[in-house]
Amino acid sequence: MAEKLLEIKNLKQHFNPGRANEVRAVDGITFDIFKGETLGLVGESGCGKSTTGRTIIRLYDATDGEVLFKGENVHGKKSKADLMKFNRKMQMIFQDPYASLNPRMKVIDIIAEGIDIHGLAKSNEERRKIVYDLLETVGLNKEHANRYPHEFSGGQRQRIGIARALAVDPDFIIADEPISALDVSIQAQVVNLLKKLQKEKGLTYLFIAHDLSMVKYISDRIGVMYFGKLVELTTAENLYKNPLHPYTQSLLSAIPLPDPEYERSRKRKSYDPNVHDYADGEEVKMREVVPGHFVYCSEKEMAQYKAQYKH
Amino acid sequence: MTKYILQRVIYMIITLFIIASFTFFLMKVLPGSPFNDQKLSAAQVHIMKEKYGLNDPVPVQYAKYMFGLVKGDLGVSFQFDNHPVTQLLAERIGPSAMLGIQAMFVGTILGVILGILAAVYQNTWVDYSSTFIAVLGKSIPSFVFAALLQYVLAVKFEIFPVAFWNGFSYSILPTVALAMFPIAIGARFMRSELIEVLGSDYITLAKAKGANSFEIAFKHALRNALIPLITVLGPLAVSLMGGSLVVEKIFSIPGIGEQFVKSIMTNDYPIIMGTTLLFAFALITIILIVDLLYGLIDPRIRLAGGKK
Amino acid sequence: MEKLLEVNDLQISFHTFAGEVQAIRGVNFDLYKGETLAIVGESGSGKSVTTKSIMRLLPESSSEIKSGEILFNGKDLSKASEKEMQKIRGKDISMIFQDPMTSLNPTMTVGKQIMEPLLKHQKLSKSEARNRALELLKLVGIPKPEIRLKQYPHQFSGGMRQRVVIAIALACNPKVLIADEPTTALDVTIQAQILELMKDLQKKIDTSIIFITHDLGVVANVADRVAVMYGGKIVEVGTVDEIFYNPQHPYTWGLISSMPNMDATDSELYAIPGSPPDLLDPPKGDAFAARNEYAMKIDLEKEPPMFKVSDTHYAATWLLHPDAPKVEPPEAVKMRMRQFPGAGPSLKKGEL
Amino acid sequence: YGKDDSKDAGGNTGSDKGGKEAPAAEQVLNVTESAEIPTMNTIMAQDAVSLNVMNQVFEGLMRLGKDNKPTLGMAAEEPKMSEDGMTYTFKLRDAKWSNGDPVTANDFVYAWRQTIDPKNATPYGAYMMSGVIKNAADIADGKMAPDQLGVKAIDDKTLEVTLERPVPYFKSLMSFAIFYPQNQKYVESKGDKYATNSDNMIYNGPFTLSDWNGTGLSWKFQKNDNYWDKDSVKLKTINVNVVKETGTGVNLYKTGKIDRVGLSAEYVAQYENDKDLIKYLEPTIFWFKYNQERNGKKTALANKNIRFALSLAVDKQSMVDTVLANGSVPANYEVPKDFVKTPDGDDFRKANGDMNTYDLKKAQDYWQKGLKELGTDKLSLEILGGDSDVSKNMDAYFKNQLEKNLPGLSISLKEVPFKIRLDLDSKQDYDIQVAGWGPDYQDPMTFSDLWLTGGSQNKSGYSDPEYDKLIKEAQTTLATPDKSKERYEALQKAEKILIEQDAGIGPLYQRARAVLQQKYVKDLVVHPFGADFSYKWAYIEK
Amino acid sequence: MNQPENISKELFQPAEMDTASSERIAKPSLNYWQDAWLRVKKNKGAILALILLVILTFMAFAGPYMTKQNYKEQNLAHANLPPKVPGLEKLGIFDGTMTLGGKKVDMYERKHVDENYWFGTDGLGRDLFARTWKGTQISLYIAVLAAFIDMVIGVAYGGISAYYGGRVDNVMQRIIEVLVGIPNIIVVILMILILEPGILSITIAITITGWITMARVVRGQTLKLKSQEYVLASRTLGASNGKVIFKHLIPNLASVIIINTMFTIPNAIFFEAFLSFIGLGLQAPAASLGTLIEDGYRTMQILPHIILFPAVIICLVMIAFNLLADGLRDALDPKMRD
Ligand SMILES: Nc1ncnc2c1ncn2[C@@H]1O[C@H](COP(=O)(O)OP(=O)(O)OP(=O)(O)O)[C@@H](O)[C@H]1O
Ligand SMILES: Nc1ncnc2c1ncn2[C@@H]1O[C@H](COP(=O)(O)OP(=O)(O)OP(=O)(O)O)[C@@H](O)[C@H]1O
Ligand SMILES: [Mg+2]
Ligand SMILES: [Mg+2]
Repeated sequence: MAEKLLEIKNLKQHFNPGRANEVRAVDGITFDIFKGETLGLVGESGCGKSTTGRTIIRLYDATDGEVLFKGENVHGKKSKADLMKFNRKMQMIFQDPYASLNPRMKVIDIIAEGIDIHGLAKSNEERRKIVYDLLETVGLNKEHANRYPHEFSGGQRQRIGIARALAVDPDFIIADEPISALDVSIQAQVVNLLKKLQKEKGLTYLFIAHDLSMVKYISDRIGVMYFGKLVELTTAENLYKNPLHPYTQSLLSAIPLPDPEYERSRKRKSYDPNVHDYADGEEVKMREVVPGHFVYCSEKEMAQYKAQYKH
Repeated sequence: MTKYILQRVIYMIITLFIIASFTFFLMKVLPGSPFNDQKLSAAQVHIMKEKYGLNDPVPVQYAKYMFGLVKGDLGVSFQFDNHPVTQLLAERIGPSAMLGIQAMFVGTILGVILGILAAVYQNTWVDYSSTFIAVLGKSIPSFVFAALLQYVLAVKFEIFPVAFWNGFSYSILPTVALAMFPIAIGARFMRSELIEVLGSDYITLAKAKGANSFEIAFKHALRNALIPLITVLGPLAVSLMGGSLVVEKIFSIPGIGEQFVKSIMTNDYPIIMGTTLLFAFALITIILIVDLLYGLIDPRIRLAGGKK
Repeated sequence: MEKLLEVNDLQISFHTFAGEVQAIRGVNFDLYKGETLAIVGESGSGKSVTTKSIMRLLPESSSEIKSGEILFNGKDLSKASEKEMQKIRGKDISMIFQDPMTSLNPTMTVGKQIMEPLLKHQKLSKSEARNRALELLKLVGIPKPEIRLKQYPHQFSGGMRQRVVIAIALACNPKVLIADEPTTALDVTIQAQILELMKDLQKKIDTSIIFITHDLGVVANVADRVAVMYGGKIVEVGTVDEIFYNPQHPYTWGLISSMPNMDATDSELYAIPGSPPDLLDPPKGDAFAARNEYAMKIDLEKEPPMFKVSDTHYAATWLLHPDAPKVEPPEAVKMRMRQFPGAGPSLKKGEL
Repeated sequence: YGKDDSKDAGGNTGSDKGGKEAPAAEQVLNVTESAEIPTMNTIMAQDAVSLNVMNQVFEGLMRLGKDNKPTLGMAAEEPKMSEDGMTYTFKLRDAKWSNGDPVTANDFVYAWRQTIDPKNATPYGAYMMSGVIKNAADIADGKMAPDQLGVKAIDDKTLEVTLERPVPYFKSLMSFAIFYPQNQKYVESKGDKYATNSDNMIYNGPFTLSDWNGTGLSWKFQKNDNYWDKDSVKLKTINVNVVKETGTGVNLYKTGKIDRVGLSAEYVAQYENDKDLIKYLEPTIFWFKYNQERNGKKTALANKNIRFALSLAVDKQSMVDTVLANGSVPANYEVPKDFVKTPDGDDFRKANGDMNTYDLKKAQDYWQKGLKELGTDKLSLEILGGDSDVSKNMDAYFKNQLEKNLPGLSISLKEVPFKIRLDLDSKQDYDIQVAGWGPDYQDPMTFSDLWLTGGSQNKSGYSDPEYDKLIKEAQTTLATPDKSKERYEALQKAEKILIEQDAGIGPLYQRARAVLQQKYVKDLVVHPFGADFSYKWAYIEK
Repeated sequence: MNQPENISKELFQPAEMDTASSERIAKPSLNYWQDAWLRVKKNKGAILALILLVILTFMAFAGPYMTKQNYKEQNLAHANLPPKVPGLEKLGIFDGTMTLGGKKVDMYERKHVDENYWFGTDGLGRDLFARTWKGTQISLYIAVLAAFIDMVIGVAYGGISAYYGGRVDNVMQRIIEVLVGIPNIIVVILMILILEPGILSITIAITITGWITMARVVRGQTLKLKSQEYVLASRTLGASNGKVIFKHLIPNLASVIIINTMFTIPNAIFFEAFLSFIGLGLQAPAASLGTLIEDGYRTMQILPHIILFPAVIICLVMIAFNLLADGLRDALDPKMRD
């Protein structure tokens, strides 16, 4: 794959550091995102997926580590103008379609917020036209522009959220569980839309979810997180064929598929962190077991994983 | 837990210190003077001020007062010749505390009952009448209440003593007059909390277990609805202090509130400050107790507090 | 098989600020002893209302059972008194709710909450109830039950709380267990554990389960039979295999094909367009018509009746009418149909 | 002394219990007071409540009798006065303190010296003694030692008092609390604790005090068996409670819990026809005090015409009839009526009569004249008044009257607590003050000397040399017993100057009290000055 | 199952479905406030309260001019007259009589008064109708002013504390904790003594501790709001603090602010009455409901009409505000939305 759009190096995000209620939500993760790809991020609830996304987009100041966007450190001190540029290029779509739209604003103003902030429209006329186009892009129509969020269904709201992110013409979008709160029948609408947009605009996604089947469908590569750490990272295909980390295996084995035949025979694996049995001083880190397939492991495990790798 | 309480106590001391300083300097800008009788010549006033140390520069007075405070000495009263403030407060606190506690007790319990009735029989005449009582309790000033009670129950029907302070029966009317406000607050608060609690998932589950409405109201809902009620107890206590100023006067009760107003009118600084500190102390203590109670009633807080 | 529960032509409305919400518009289904019936359908289709009405847990002030009957052991629950219902709830029929974080009373120990139905319905003594509670906690796989019994819900994780809720539901060995999205709020791994647990327990005590979810994976895992709801009605009902491998209703098709297939990527997902009907003012004819690409004129005029596909399989779509044109289901559905024994890719016309 | 009209409802004295169950013979009286007892140390006496309580439990050389004349108290016989009226010699009777100690001449010497000793900072010592008892002023100022005070114990039973000047009303002074004796041994043995509660005191009066904790709202008087005149004392017990709300007092009276209650205007109206209602006039006068100089600048009130206008523009009759409605009468004078008699035996008022009565026409003439002199047609003045209900009502009435009757006048009201009003008074920071004054002794001088130029109570900038001269003469050259007629004439003339000539103050009303008192309470004596009551002779008759 | 029926084959033709039409929203567009208004309208209590408030406010301004006398004019000859409303005499109420010494006396006849005083007169012969409404006006004025000041301070304090969070929040919360420990009655009384008594100082005194509740509520709500996803979204778009506060926080705080203000108003009215009782109220001849009640309270047993009308009106005002606040809470509270 080509150009690295985003490089995340040893990113850490600790809440309430030094206090009794310290939470190491993200604890040193490193990965790259290539231009035009979709990187899926999965893991159980509370493992730090959202925090990772939010730290990347600077909603939180990182405790440690670097985020390089097109080679520039996002978290370094920056001028206002630089920040504005950055804000245009990186956008986010949120999980909760009810909480992510200001209930007191009309759809047109919600979508146009970025346009206003960045002065992208010269006239009111133009502003309205941009919004109408965006509404059409996400499958809504211009009559919706003057309505309030509470009049929309979940799927429609989520599409409004997408339109808002698209309004500033970003290169990279972080989608934090954009479909988890939606109905199955509507999830497909949003996923299709995201795919379509990626194709049309060459967008890059960080797609956060815990529903592995959707993630697999949309992602080129998938990272698996466990307690603030990335434990495995590889292509979607590979992850299913060759899940190496025991946590990944357990996660995959737990997902029920809409296939009664398959379900009757499914065997679930459970994950016990003690299986690793790391010795003191043993260095545990991301290692590239085969090219493009990273696993968080020790030297010893690495050898083991290599051996069991199915090609 | 001990650490938590200790921390709170330190806060309390700081608060009291600030309040003491604040009132002290407030006293200095209070108009009027304790020793201005028409009969006193300037020289005489000077002599009297000298006696109470009021001729010292303000910082010196402040230092002296604070020093005395640390030793538990609040100075002597001006209006009661040479009477130590601590002694006066000790003599006067009893009736006020008794009234306050009784009113709080009666008020909260009755209020809670009214609130429960209103919530359980929501939108029926029970609810409406409970709301009506509550709003009346909130809107009629306590002095009107007190006077009405006195007139109707003591003068017309001679059920209770008109005034004075000679035992429990004398405390009934003032308690009721004082309790009206807590009743009103308790009822309104309880009603809305209970309605909210009754709509929660665990109540539905309790129903699904086959619990009847009595069990649901008392075993499941009440405790959860009481937890937020505890938070208003502090402010409620304050309102009782205010009410006591009024009620003590009307029922001729030798309490502290009545004395407080008089001290203000006579510029009796040591008593004003002493009473303020006492009220503040009572209030902070109530707030602390409420917080501890909170932890006791709500197991979630108990654990969190423990961790702290 | 013994019929435990029979719901006939149930219609329920809510009276709200905005007007009358016709949440349930004629629901029929049966529940047999020992089986698991899954109810699927999108949000707002009336799954919860249906099951809550069985327990008579709908808010009395705003809801109204307009017609229909709910027969349990021959008794019509829709007309039972509150007293009678209290005896049935928790004993014969019990319920598990979606959110384990909010469905336990935060100020009561877990032990007390489990013991409550035991004391109430089985008239056990305190110590007997305690022993039974211990047993139940062990049964649902909570370690150190003696300690756990005395703890409060907030000291439990989400998965454990849901186990407790299950323990409560099972306390009196109910004949019917209604589980309203019991795993939606849980992580996949914990969800898998809970599902396994429920299946296990069902085997042990032979209850019938009504399982509500909108996750088709879960349905495939737990259900014997499936009812698909749309717009306050059951639009298709059948055995799990029939629904997954030979669905007949276009809504079911949409549902199934909107799930990505683990093997086939890249093909665009099938998406049901539009949004669900407004139950304040339900459309004339087939409620799904507006979102149905196979809609026919009759769909706009007349509600489709239940067409019989097999003895166990019925669907309410005019497509099954003998006069209806033959339509091609979406690719994903066709792929599934190929796996279904005795069914070709072409549709089998239902009988009226 | 200065009157705070907020206590207008006062006069709270209750009477006999006896009530329903008690037999008539039981000599128990139930009364009320308007406030707590601030002090029981006689040298510190200042306010109405302490004076009243002290009067029941202590006794000075003289005591106000049933007829409100000074009668013998600790003095065994009328004092001997020297020719020049400057020395009095008292023979003491064989009286005892309640602990059995005899009352001696030294008890007086000790108490009086304590009173004037500046280290004790007594509020009334200097005021009452200066210019009366020899050397008192110098001692109060710290220029002389207290033992130089003009009082001497000739022997245990003989007391000699030397005065600064002849004081015609000296005997009546002797009934005032600060001239009471104190048992030195006992007081010193108690130290700081003396008189802080009823256990730390001994008494020489008709009653002893009990159940008083120093700050409480109730106490009792018990008959003092060591009192020299115990045979005259019929009451066994008097229960006293402090009641600060008139309404409460009335309710207590209605339910038979107290035997006497003071009424405020609204209640008087209701009990107008009640057989228990008693109204009596007090020698207390309220007036407009016109401040002629505020913050170093002359005020509009320095203009005589303006003062006259204001004095004549208020319809006092309507006011006492409706606003006060308690029997008070309009005051068109400074020295109250029914207070002192001239040597001829006439009331002081008889000669001077009414001055500056309400006269709208004249008031307006004065007003126009005054305004012209001031060169303006508009005037804003402030009325400083009390914050009690009664005073608020009165102030509202004054404002209304003055604004209505004197075109171009606008009045703003400033209603403050008594202490603050006194503070403003002493700083002379007001325009018109509604102030009141009650006598400290039975002589017109208690009113007349207020308006001496620079007098400590003047505080209004009023000054008239002729007035000063007349008063000075009355205090000195005319003060000897032989000049008493001339003295009264001088005082009457002075009053005319103050009111009729200068309109130095604007008298408003002479206060009355209205009380309900049970018919079975007999001989409860009301005093015009000093203590409000004597219970010594009171008894219950059923 | 259903019996087959004859259905025209025509009907089995595919229908022309417009997919876009499925996205159509049938309901008319309502913004938040319109929606809230609909809800308020459904709440009988709130509507009643609203009507009552409109009437009371109208009377507060118009009432003093509806009689010939103004509120401060005295006429001692007409003092203490009971209420007399022509037309109601027949009902035996407000007929200008009162019981004196056990006998019913027509005071108007006795005092030869020709006018009718609807609410009677007070001890100085002032028309209580005019005074009562003037008092209502002033009480409302004090209360609204107090509520407004509370609102400004409370919103600013709570908002800043929550929005900036961290150390700022910590310090500001500690300050509040200390303030809460000071009994407000005491502060209020002391403040009134220091400031010259009057409408403004009473108002200031009432607000001096009153804003704390508002600050707490606003802080809590802001804390919740600031982590709402739409606020985060705005920040990822690069919105400045000012924009976030004015576009997102304030509009969404509006409902809690309004509700809290509605509860502040009756509290302020109540407090003013309390101050009157302890002698720290308004100066005569100004009238507030508090001073009127305090005036009348003393003569409650003899001249009940003096206290009756202000007391009834204070109750009505309190009831109205409380009901309205309750209604608004139900209507504006997002939790209560469908
Ligand atoms: N602002 C915060 N302050 C303190 N702790 C936080 C904060 N935000 C998140 N956390 C904690 O950090 C951890 C990771 O949270 P995060 O929201 O990133 O998880 P997640 O993987 O997105 O979970 P989910 O699937 O539930 O969205 C959790 O334990 C959470 O409680
Ligand atoms: N108490 C109520 N008052 C008014 N309408 C209600 C009430 N409860 C449910 N409804 C309406 O009834 C319809 C069916 O709701 P129900 O809760 O059964 O849906 P569901 O299928 O369980 O959805 P979900 O998957 O979101 O739980 C919805 O349109 C809902 O708005
Ligand atoms: Mg998340
Ligand atoms: Mg549901």
